[in-house]
Amino acid sequence: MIQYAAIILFVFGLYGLFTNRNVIKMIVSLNVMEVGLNIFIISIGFTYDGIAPILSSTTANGLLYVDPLPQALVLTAIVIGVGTTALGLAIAKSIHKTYNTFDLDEMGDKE
Amino acid sequence: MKNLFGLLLSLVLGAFIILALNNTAAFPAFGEVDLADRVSEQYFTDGNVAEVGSANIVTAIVVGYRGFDTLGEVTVLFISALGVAIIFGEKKQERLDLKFKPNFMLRVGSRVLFGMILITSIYIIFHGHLTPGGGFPGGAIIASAVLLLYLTDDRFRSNVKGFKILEGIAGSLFVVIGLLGLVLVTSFLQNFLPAGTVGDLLSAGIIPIIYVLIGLKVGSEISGIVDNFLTEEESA
Amino acid sequence: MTLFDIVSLVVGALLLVIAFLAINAKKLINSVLFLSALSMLAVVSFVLLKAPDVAITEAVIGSGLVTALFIFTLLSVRKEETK
Amino acid sequence: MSAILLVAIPLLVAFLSILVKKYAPYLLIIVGLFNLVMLFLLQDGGVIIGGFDQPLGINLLLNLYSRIALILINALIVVIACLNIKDYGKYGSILLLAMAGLNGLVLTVDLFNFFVFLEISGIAAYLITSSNKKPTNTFHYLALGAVGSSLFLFGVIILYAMYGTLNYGAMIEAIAANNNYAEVVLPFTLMFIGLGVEAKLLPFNSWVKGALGHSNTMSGPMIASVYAAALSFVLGRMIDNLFLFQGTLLTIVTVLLTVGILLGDFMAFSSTKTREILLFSSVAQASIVALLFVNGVVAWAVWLIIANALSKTVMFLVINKATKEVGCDETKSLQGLFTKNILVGLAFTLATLSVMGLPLLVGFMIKLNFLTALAGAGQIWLIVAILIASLVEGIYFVRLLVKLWYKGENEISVKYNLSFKVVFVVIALALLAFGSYTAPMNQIDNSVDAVTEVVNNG
Amino acid sequence: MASIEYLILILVGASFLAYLFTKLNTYLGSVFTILATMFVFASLAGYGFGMGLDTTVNYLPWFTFNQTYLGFYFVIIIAFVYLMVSFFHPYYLGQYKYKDSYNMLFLLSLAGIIGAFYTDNFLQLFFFFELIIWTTMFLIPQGKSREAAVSYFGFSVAGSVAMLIGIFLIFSSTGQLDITSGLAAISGTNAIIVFILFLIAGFAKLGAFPLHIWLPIAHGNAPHPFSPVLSGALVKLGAFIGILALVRIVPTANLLVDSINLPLGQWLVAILGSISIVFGTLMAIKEDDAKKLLAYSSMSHGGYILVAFSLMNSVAFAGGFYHILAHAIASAAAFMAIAAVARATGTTKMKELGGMIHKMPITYLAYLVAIISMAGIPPMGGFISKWLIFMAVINKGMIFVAIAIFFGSVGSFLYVFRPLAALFLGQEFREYKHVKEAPIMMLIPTFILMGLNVYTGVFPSFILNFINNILGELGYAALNVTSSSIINVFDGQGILNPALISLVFAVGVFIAFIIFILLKKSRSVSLMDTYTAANFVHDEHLLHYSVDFYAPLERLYEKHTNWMTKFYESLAKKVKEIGNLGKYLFMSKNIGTTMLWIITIIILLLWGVAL
Repeated sequence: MIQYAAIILFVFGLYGLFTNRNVIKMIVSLNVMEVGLNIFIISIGFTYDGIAPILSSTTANGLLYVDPLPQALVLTAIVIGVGTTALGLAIAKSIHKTYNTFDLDEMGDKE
Repeated sequence: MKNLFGLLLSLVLGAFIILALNNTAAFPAFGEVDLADRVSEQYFTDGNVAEVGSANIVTAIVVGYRGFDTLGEVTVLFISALGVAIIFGEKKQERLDLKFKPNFMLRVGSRVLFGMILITSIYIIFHGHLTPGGGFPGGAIIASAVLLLYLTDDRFRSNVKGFKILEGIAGSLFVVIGLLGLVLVTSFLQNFLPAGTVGDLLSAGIIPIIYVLIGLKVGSEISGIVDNFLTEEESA
Repeated sequence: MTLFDIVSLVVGALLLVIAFLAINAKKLINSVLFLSALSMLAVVSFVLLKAPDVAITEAVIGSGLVTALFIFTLLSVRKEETK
Repeated sequence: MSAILLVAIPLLVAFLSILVKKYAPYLLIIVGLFNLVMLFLLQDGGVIIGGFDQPLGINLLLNLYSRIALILINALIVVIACLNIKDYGKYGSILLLAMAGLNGLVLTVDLFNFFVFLEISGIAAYLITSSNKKPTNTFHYLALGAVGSSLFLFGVIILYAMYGTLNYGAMIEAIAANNNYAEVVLPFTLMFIGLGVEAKLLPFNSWVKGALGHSNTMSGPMIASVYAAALSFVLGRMIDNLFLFQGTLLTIVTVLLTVGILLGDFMAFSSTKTREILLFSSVAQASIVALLFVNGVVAWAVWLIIANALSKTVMFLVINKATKEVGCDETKSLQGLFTKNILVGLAFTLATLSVMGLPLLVGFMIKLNFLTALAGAGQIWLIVAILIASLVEGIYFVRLLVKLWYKGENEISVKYNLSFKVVFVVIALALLAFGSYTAPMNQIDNSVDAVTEVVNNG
Repeated sequence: MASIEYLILILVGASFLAYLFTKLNTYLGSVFTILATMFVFASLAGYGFGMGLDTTVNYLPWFTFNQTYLGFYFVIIIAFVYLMVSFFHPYYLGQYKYKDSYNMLFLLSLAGIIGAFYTDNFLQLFFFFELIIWTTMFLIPQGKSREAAVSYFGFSVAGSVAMLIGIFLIFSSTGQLDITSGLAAISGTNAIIVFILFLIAGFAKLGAFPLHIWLPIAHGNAPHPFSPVLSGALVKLGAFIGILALVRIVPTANLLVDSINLPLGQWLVAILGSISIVFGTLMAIKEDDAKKLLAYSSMSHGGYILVAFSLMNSVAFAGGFYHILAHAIASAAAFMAIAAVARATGTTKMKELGGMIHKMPITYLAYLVAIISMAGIPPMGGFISKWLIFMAVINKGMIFVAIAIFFGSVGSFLYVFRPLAALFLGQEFREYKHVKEAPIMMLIPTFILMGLNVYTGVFPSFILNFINNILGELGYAALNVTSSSIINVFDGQGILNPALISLVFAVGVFIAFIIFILLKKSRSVSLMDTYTAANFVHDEHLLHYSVDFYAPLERLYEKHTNWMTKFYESLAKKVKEIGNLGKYLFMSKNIGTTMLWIITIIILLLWGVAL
C-alpha cells in the first residue's frame, strides 16, 4: 500500500512540475517527488516480520532483518535532496530579486 | 483544464508504473523481499560484521561498504553551500530582521537549549555505529541548534568564516583518512584501525571518526546555508 | 487485515492527500507547511518500514531544515515586498 | 597509485580551496595537469574502495574507454580554466568539483554511486550556468536536472529490487541470466530518460536553450563540450553494455533520436542567434552520438564525441567572447568578426567544417566511417535522416561562416588574447591532424570492443 | 614517372606555398599558381593520354587510384580550364578580400578534381567531391554576393548527400564500394533508387532542371575568374555522376518505352534534359546580366549532355563527350571574355555597356568564336557535338526531344547574340574612353581557347578517336571516324566532313569580308552626335537595343519563370517553420512542456509492459 502511495507521490511531483509556474511551488513539487522516491526505495527493502538492521547482544543470529542497503541509499538521497533544494531556493530568491515575482508567467519577456 | 489534464495524465503514468511493476516477475511484491536474492545478505555474515565492527548495519554500509557514496554526498552538500554563497553574492551582508524583539529570558534560555542540543547531537554522532543516527542527523541537529540561536536573537551572526574553515578542514580530513587507507592498507577509505568488539562504543575502526567529520561538515555546511538565507545584501 | 495494513493504508492516503494539497495550495506558505507535514508523514512511514536511521534523518533534515529554508526564503521576500 | 586519486585529489583540493579562495583556479589547473599525468601513468583495471570488492562495495574501472573520456574531460577543463582565470576565478572551486564529479561519473561501475556523481556534476553544472546571470534559465536547468536524476534513481532502484545488486557487471550478468526483455523496459526507460535530460537528448532538453543561449566563455564550453562529452560517454557505456533496447523500446528510442537529429538541425536552421545555432547543432550531434551507440557503432561514436567536444570548444569560445564584447549574438551584429581576426576565423572555420564533416578534417573521416558502419548494419533510413540533417546543418553553417567572414554595416572589433589564439590553433591543428592521419582511429576501433568485455566482466 | 598521388600531394603542397607567396605578394603568388597548374596539366597531358600515370605509389593510406579513359577525359578538360583561368589571376586577385586563400583553395580544388576522376572507390569519390565543394565554396563569396555561396553549397551538398545515400545503399545491398563492380552488382528496386539518387547528384552538380536555381546565382555572383571554372569545369562533375548512373546502371532495362526502344529511366532523363534545354534557353533570353545569361546557357548545355547520355548508343555518347569538351572550351572562353570586359569596366550588366569592340577587339573575337561554338554553327566544336546528338535523337525518333534540341539551338542564336550586341557592338559610353585591351597575359589563354574552338570544329578526329577509347571502356561500339576526320554514323545515314564544311565556311567568310571591304563604310558616331525631336541630346542614352531585346517573346512566359525558385524558397521556409515548431514544442521556456513530454514518453514506452 505504502509502495503504491510512494509511486503516486512521485508522479504527483511530476504533475506539480507540469502544472505549476511558480518557482517555490516547483521546488515543493521536486521535494514531493523526492519524498515519494525515498519511501519507494525504503519500501523495496521491507519485509513483513523483518526488524531494523541493527545488531545487538540481545538479539540472536538468524533473525529476519529488512534490507539495510536501501536505507543507506536513502540517507544519501535525502541529503542530496537537501542540497538541490537549498540551491533551488537560492536561485528562487535571486529570481525574485531580478523579476520581483516567483511566478515564471508574470516575468513577461524581460530577457 | 490543464490542471485536470495533467493530473489525469500523471495518474495514468502512476497506474502504468504500478501495473508494470506488478507484471514484472522479478520485482518482489511489497513486504516479501527475500534477502537471499540480494547483496544485502552478505552484510549480515559474521565475517563481514566482525570486519567492519559496526552494530548498526546501515551505518556500516553508509560509512564502510559504501563510504565513497557518503563522500560524494558530503560533496553535494558542500557544493550546494558553495553555490548558495556564490548566488547570493559575497558583498557585505546584513542580517534579516525578525518581526519581534526577543527578550532576555528567551536569549538565555535559547543559549542553554543550544548547549543541550549540541550535546544531543554529539551523542547521536558518536553512537552512529551502534544505534540509529549518525553523522547526518547529528550534523543537521548542530545546524538546527545554530538556527535556534538565529531565531531567538536578532543580533546573532555566526562566524561564517569559521564555518567555512571547519567545513573545509573536515572535508579534507575525510579525504585524507581515505587516502591514509590507500597508503596504509590497500584501498581508498579502507579501515586501518582495529575493528574492536561489535557493540562497543570504541569499535568499528574509522567509522566513528568519519562520522564525526561528517557531522561537523554537515553541521557547518547547513549552518552556512542557513546563514546565507538569513542575510541579505546591505540596503544602501 | 493486520494493524500494519490499516496503519499503512491511513498513512498512504494521508500522504497522497497532503501531497496534493501541497502542490495545489493557493498560498505559498501553505504549500510549504503541507510539505513539512508530508515530510513528517514520511517519517512515520519510514518508522513503519523499519528504517529508524532514515526516519531520524528525514525528521531533522526533511521536515526541519528544509522547511526552515523555505520559510526564510518567503520571509526575506515578504520583507522586500513590504519595503 | 590508483584511479581513485583522479576523484579524491580534486575533492581534497576543492575542500581546501575554500580556505584559499584566490588560488582556486590555479589549484584547479595544477590538479587538472596532475590528473592528466596520472592518466598516462595509471594502469588499466578495477579499483576497490573501502577494502570491499563488488558486490559489497563500490568499484571503479579504468580502461581505454574511460581513459579516453577522462583525458578529454580533464584536458578541456584545464584549458577552459586557463582561459577564464581572470573573469571567472571565483568558479574555481566549482570547476574542481565538476572535475571530480565527471571523473567519478566516468570511472564508477556502481549504479548508485553513478547517481551520486551525476548529482555532484549536475549541481556543479547548475552553478556554472549561474555565471550567465540568468537565474530563470539556471532554475529551468536545475528543475529538469533534478527530475532527470530522480528518474534515473528510480530506474536504478527498480533494477536493484529485481536483481539485488548495484554493480554494473553483476547487473549485466543478472539481466542476461534472467533474459526477459519485458521486465527491464520500465527501469531502462526511466534511466534512459534520466540520462537523456543531462545528455541533451531531444524532448527532455529544453534547458539547453536557456543555459547555452546566454552562456559565456566559461559556461559555454563547459556545458557544451565537457559535460556533453562526459555524459555522452557514460550514456554510451550504459546503452552499449546495460540497456537492452529491443522491440518497442528500441523503436521509440530510435525514433526519438532520429527526430532529435533532424529537429536539432532544423531548429538551428531557423535561428538567427549565433549561440542558438551552435547549441541546436550540438543537440543534433548528441542525438547522433546516442544513435550510434544504440546501433553498436562504438568506436566512431567515441571519435565523434571527441571531435565535437574539440570543435564546440573553439566555436563557443570564439562566439561567446565576441558576444561579450559586442553585446549581442545575432548573426547580423557579428558580421565581419573575422575580417580582423583571420587566425581566429580560420580556427573557427576548421572547427565548423569538421562538425559539418568535410574532407581533410577529422569530422569527415568519422562521418564516413560511421555511415559505412550503419550501412553495413542495413540502417539505410538512419543514414538518410543523418544526411538530410547534415545537409541542413551545412547550409546554416555556411551561411554563418560567410556572414562572419564578410563585413556588415557596422565594423566590429573583438580582441582575442594570445592564450585564446593558442588554444584555437592547437585544437584546429588537432582536427586537421586527426583528419589526415587515420591510423589511431583504427586502433581504437579494436580496443573499444575489448573494453566492452572488460566492463561486462565487472 | 608521374604518379597520381604525387600530383595530388604536389598540388596540396603547392596550395600552401601559394598561400604564403600570395601573402607576400599577390602577383608572385598568382604566377606561382599558374606555374603549378601548368606543371600539373603538362604532366597529365604528357603521361595521361596513353594511360601512363603510375597508380602504384601508395603514400596516402586509404587511397587507391585507377586510370580510366573516362576519368582522364574529364581530368584533362578540367585541368585545361583551370590552367587557362589561372592566367587571369594576377589581374583580378588584387581586388579580393582573401586573395591568399583564393590561390590556395583554387589549387586544392584542382587536387580534389584529380582525385575524384582517378579514384575507383565510392567513398574516395565522395571525399574528393566534398573537398571540391568546400574549397570552391569559399571562392564564390569573394565575388558579389554572400548568399551565392550558400546556394551553391546547398545544392552541391544536396547532390553529394543523395550520392552518399546511393553509395551506402549499394554498400549495404551488395557489400561493394568499388565503383565499377558496385554499379554492376546492384539490381532490382535498389538499382532504381540508386539510379535516381545518382541522377539527383548529377542534376544538382550539372545545374539541370529542376535543380538549376543555384546556377545563375553562383555563376552570376562568383568572382570573374572563377565563373569560367564553375561553368567550364565544375559543372562537368555532374555529367560524370550522371554518366555513372545512366550508362553503368540500367535499372529499368526491361521497362522499355516501346516506340523508341529506350529504357524508361533513360527516357525520363532525356525528357528532363530537354526541359533543361528549353528552360535554360528561355531564361537566358530574358536575362540582363551577361554572366547570368551564360549561366542559363550552361544549364541548357547541361541538358544537351543529359539527353546525349540517356540515348544508350555510341553516336549519342560520342556527341555527349564531345559536347562536354566543346562546351567547356566555349563557355570558358565566353566567361573569360566577359571577365575581361568586367575588369575593364566594372560591370557585367548589358544595359550599362556598349561599343567595346573598338577598345577590346581581341576579346570581342574570342567571344564571337565562343558563341559560334555554343550556338552550334560550323566551323566550331559545338557544331560537331550537336550534330552527333541531333543524329542520335533523330535516329531514335524522339520527336519532342528533337524539337527541344532544335529550339535550344535556335534559342542559342537569340541569346548569345545579345551580349555580343550589347557589350561589344553599338555605341560606346564616354566613361569607358580610357578602357584598353586586356593585358598580354590575359590574351594568351584567350588565343589558345580561340584556336581550340576552331580546332575542335575542323579536326575532330584526334578527340573522337580518344572518345572511341572511352566508348570501348563503357562497352559500346566505336564511332566510325576516318583519319581525315570524316565521321560516318548509323552506317552511312549521316556523314560529316568537318574539314570540307569549314572550307566552305571559310570561303563564305572570305567573300563576306571582301564585300565588307569594298562597300562603303559606316560612320562611327558618339552617343551625343544625334538629335531627337529636333533637339540635341545632352545626356548619354544608348540608342542600340540592349535592353528588352526580345520583349514580345519574353512577355509570353514572364510570369512563369521563377516558380522553381519559389519552390525552393518555400522549402527553406518550411524547414524554418518546422524548426520553429520544434522550438515551440521542445525548447519552450515552460518546464511543464518538457514534463509533459517526459510523462507522455514514459506512458508510451510502458504501454506494452503495463497492459
